[in-house]
Amino acid sequence: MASELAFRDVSRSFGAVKALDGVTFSVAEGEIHALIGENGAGKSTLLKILAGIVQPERGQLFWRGEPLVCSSPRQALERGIGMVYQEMLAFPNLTVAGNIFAGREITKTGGRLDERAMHARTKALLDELHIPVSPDTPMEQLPAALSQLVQVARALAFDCKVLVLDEPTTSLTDVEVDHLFREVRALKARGMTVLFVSHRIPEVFRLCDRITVMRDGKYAGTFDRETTTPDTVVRAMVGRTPPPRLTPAGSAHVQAPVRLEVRGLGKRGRFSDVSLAVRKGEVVALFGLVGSGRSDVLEAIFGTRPADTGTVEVDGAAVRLNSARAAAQAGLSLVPEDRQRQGLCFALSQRDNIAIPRAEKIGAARVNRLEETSVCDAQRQGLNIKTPSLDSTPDTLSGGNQQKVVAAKWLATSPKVLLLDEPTKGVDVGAKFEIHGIIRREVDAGMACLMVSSDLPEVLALADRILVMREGRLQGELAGATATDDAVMRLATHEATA
Amino acid sequence: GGGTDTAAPKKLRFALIPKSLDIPVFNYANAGAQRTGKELGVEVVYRGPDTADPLKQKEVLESFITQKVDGIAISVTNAEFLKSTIDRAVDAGIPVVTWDSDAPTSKRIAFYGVDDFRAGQIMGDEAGKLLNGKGTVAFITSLGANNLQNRLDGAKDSLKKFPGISVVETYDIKEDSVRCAELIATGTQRYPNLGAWISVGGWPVFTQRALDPVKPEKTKFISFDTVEAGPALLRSGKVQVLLGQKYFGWGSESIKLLNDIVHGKMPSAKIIDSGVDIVTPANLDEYLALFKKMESGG
Amino acid sequence: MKPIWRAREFSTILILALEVLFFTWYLWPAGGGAHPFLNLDNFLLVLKYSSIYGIAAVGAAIVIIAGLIDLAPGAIIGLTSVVTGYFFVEAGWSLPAAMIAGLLVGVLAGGVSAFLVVKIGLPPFIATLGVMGIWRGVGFIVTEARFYDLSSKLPQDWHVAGVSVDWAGPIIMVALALGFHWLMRTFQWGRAVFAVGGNETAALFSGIRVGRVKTLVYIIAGLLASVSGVVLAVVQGQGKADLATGYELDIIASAVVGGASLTGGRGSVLGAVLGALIFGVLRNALPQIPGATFYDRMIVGVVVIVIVVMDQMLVKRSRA
Amino acid sequence: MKPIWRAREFSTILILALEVLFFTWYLWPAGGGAHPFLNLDNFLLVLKYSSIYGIAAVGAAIVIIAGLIDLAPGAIIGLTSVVTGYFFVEAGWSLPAAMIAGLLVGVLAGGVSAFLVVKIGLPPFIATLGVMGIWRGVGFIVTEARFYDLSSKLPQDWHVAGVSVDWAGPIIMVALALGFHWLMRTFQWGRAVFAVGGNETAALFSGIRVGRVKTLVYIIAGLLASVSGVVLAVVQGQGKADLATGYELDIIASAVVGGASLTGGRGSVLGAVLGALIFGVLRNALPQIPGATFYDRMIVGVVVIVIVVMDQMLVKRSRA
Ligand SMILES: Nc1ncnc2c1ncn2[C@@H]1O[C@H](COP(=O)(O)OP(=O)(O)OP(=O)(O)O)[C@@H](O)[C@H]1O
Ligand SMILES: Nc1ncnc2c1ncn2[C@@H]1O[C@H](COP(=O)(O)OP(=O)(O)OP(=O)(O)O)[C@@H](O)[C@H]1O
Ligand SMILES: [Mg+2]
Ligand SMILES: [Mg+2]
Repeated sequence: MASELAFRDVSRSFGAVKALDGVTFSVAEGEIHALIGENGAGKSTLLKILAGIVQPERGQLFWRGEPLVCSSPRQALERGIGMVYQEMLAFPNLTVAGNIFAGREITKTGGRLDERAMHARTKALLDELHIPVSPDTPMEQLPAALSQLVQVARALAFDCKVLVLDEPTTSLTDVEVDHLFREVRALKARGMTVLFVSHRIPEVFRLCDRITVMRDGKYAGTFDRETTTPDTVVRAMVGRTPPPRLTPAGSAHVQAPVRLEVRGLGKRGRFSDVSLAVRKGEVVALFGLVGSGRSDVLEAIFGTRPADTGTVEVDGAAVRLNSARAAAQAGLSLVPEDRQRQGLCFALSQRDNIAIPRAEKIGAARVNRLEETSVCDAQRQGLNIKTPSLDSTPDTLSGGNQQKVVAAKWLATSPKVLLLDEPTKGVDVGAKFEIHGIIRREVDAGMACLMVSSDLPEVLALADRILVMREGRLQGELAGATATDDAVMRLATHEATA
Repeated sequence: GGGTDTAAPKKLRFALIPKSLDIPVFNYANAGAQRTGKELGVEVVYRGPDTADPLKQKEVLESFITQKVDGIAISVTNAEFLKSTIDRAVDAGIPVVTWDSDAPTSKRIAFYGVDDFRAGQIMGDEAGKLLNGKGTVAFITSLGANNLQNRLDGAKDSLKKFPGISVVETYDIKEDSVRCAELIATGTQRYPNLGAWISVGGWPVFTQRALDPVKPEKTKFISFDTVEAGPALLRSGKVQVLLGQKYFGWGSESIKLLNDIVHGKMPSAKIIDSGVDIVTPANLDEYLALFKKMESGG
Repeated sequence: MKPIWRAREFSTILILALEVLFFTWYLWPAGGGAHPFLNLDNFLLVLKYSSIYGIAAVGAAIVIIAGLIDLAPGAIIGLTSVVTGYFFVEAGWSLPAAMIAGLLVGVLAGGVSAFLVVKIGLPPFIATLGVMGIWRGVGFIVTEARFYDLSSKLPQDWHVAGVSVDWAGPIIMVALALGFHWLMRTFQWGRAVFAVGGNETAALFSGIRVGRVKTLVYIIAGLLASVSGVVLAVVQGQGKADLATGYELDIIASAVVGGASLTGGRGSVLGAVLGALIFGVLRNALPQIPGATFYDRMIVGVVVIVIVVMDQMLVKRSRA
Repeated sequence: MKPIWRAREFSTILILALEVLFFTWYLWPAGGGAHPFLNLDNFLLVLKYSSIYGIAAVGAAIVIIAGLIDLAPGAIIGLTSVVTGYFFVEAGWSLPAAMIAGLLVGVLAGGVSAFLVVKIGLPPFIATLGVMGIWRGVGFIVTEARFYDLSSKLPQDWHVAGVSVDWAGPIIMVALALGFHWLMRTFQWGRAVFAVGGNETAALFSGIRVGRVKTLVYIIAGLLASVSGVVLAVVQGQGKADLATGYELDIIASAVVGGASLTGGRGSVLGAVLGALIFGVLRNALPQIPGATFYDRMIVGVVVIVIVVMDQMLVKRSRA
């Protein structure tokens, strides 16, 4: 096999952390190559080296046998390496078309922008990917998942030799993923080499030809999709056999008291007539396609994007609809979808990030460092947050570990009702199970949980009941045996019920 | 336009423009002008830039020209800067007189006030006398203002007569009276045996505190302006000489001049020297009595 | 193409119009006669003085759109007037040559700011604050706190191609505003400025030469400030180090009132000029109100707030 | 606990120490005799005048940490001195009563800024720029550009409990700095300020009352500015509307030199006071260099830049 792109003995450390340690492997021309590994294994760092953002301390990259040096993103782009970053890198002030072409605008003579051409090209691209967005929409108005899709579209808009996709699917459901994969395969057919990172193993098997596994900054093997199994790959990734999945407790909670009661919630143009109840000890999932209004509903309940109509009650007491603070005091907690914008404060230490919601909740006046240290350390262990020190800022963490810090923030508050919006986005398989275990434990101790997740297997594994949304309306409820892949997807996409 | 309508007995409207609204002594000019205005039955509009910014002053001046007031009395921040505009006003038939600070090369009809260079010379002479012709002097000024520069030049000029006197420093307080107090303190640190301070503006006598570090037995103090804390400082011996200007006269005389000009009576001279009041502990009571009379409208 | 009332500048224009209407009404001469505010001479006056802020505000808007800030324009205006004055009056150069020397001041000054921000990585606020002190200081050192009188070497009542030199400022302001508006809206470079201000990291990762964009932005801002300084020196006839002291805040305020957001990525060059006119009308009209002498500052403060509130309401509405 | 040389303030202290050392060396008296810079009286002098900026800079640092900006402190200082002066001199109130009236000015002023930013949602820069104009204006309306001489009604060479009033400013500055440092570092409220400045949306989701935090931040900043104004009025003995004109930039610069980042979420109250001292030493020492009058603006500008560059190098090293 012709080795197009080769990493040879690539090493890089950040302070005491060895992010990459002598990584050597190669990617063949025209293949779709997956890169998997636990959170913090070094995947993003490796890809950032390829994209010219991080410089390796040792080792070299080769392209068709020639050494490849990218000392800046611009250089990498010029060499035909396009990348979709794990962290959102949108221009909130530009339109969707402006975002797609930022830095590589289509121009007429003299550097004048050819708006019409860019508009048309954007439109075509969005249609191919089935992204229901107008090219003129300001980027800041898009929800996280659509914004992620637009960035994928951005990478597809240009002819590059190597396309790098670092966790592009974290908040997409299978439907959007399918559209994306179709495009990626088309690119492959045109000879493009694709590097793909994901924590969703089934997805990896669906798309990729070969799979390279990384562990603790080291290369842990490359597998042919044809000849390997998910279990083998996961074992190579974590170094042991993963724990078994939880099975949902089923609908044994019908007698339990209702903790969260939502009646007739509506917001013009977004969603309408959403009524639901979550009982004590229950995990209810809200499933739907991207843009179906799930995040809107959660934020409306929490009060950060207030609804126009409807009521929310926690343990029978009405909650004010327009104040996050009131919601928090009533016992609601929301783990938001967008960890960079809504979840983390990058100027503060990880410890402070984790401790703040809890301190606000219990109304502490003084900062109790001792107590917080023990709380934070417990979270760190429970979620297996891979960090040299909780005193460092979150920007030194890998994406998945950042997400774990976000989850820790709210798990530490032990609320009455936990609202989760994509809580395990970008989290590796092992940690995902840990988080599920923690949620289960808290719920069994009396909490109620309403969860939004685009990861259908996760929803099926964790939820007692599944509410399906489409175009801002609840389409139905599935529980127990009726909750199957097919049934859920049919409700989420089916036209007949409309 | 109707602005020059002479048929109706229209009340005359004169503009009084100070260098800046935030310099306290100009209020006396306004007081004097308003009083005279009332006596003469004319309207006096007091307007100026809020800081001593020549450009903003020019804008105000031009604005009065387009408003076609009947006369303008202005204390000029920057003579060359305003020259052409003053000329334009005069050419347009609006008489202009200057007060406090002149624009000698312009077509202004008259100037009422003290020649800043001369006033500076007086300060230099007084310092020479106080120091008996030998010792060191430090100046306090605010860089950028032409009239202050002229006073400074005047003082330095007359100090040349005293070969035993040397100027150690010229401090720039940037129109900030707190900065002035700080510099007096710092300067005293640096030159503990300083012979005399000469301040070409009134900042040091806005408060009694600014002169705290000055030891009168070693260091003499001469300042422009007689406002607020000045008399008390003279009495306590911290200050030896203050130069008072004809604050009320700036306003009242200018308005009288304008009124005469409009009624066809040209002033006798282009430069009407108001003279300065050299206030020392000896004549302080006399001066204060006079000042009070002026203030209460006598 | 968006309809005109959707344009970001529309609300600023509306506010300016309201302001003019208000003063026209308020200052209506009681006994008939000429209107002291609503007349051509007075409009030229407003334009002439606004242009000093407005030209520099074009640069400030671009700087702010790029997510930066520049506190130096006031000092650059002052130093430019000094340098132009020096070469014209002292060194005896021809006026065009002296003007070019003045413009070079701005280019150089912008380059220094850019160097500190881009190469050394200083925060823009503090870097340009230091730079502001330096240029003011240089002006004082050159002049020793005196000034150059250009006016006496220039023709009285000077007309160029039949147009009074008083019109120079307004004409240059409008030309620059339109030119840079066009540049910012229809050229790749302008788009890059918006991108850098919107998300610097993303811009870098998109292959935009962020450092180069920022450098050019500061150089343009410096150049425009010195255009303003040259206009000041020539039209007003003086070169003095302390000219335009404190104007940096007024210039930034013009840009902000015109829609620039200090968080970067948003703003309008045309809006900045309109903002300068809004302040210019205030500076012109307030002194015409009898008895308001000591109220000026307060009124300006209140008006700034009212304008921004109105703008916010207008823009919100037009978005909905 | 971090070792002391890891603290954010360490680099600022080091720079201050270097500055003092430099001037001690540079101003060493040639012929022996008393050192004009290195003596106790002179240090009191530096402290006394730095305190006017330093007290307000504590507030500015908190504002900046919260991701906001405040251009009003200079105007608040001026108005406070006027109000204190008015009640003490004109209305004949007792000094403590007049001082309390002065402090209320700051609370009120801070409340107005907070209202505009939090309730109306104006951008902090332009809101406080407007507010700055308003308070300056009110000062002028009250005084009609005159001023109140408090000094004549206060004892000469005044000592309180055996300590000269000259020490009042420094003592208050140090007490406030330590107090607020403690508040910011050990209380949840202080951490909330950092969180709001670091990421407002995340703070909101964390249950922090963002609006309340901001409101309190502006009120504290206003109060501290008026503490500075009261000290000025009493120690300097004057109440004048244009006092502290333009100090807003110096106050912000003190906070920034002391480590506050205008993007929010980072900064130090102690650092802000150290920053004020760094400028204070400059203001004190430069005039002691003979003939520096024309050069001091430029030197201050250069020093600002040098300091920030040094700080950057020091902080980078200690992080690595
Ligand atoms: N800028 C940085 N400073 C310090 N440490 C860093 C930095 N960037 C990455 N690291 C560390 O390097 C290691 C590898 O990070 P990387 O982002 O490559 O992981 P990853 O495999 O992409 O993980 P994830 O699946 O969570 O995205 C992590 O331990 C991380 O903490
Ligand atoms: N196609 C679209 N164009 C513009 N804005 C959209 C579009 N779809 C959704 N939005 C905006 O995004 C916000 C959040 O959307 P929504 O709640 O539907 O997200 P979601 O169903 O959770 O999906 P996601 O996974 O993308 O967050 C909505 O308030 C809406 O304003
Ligand atoms: Mg990663
Ligand atoms: Mg969502």
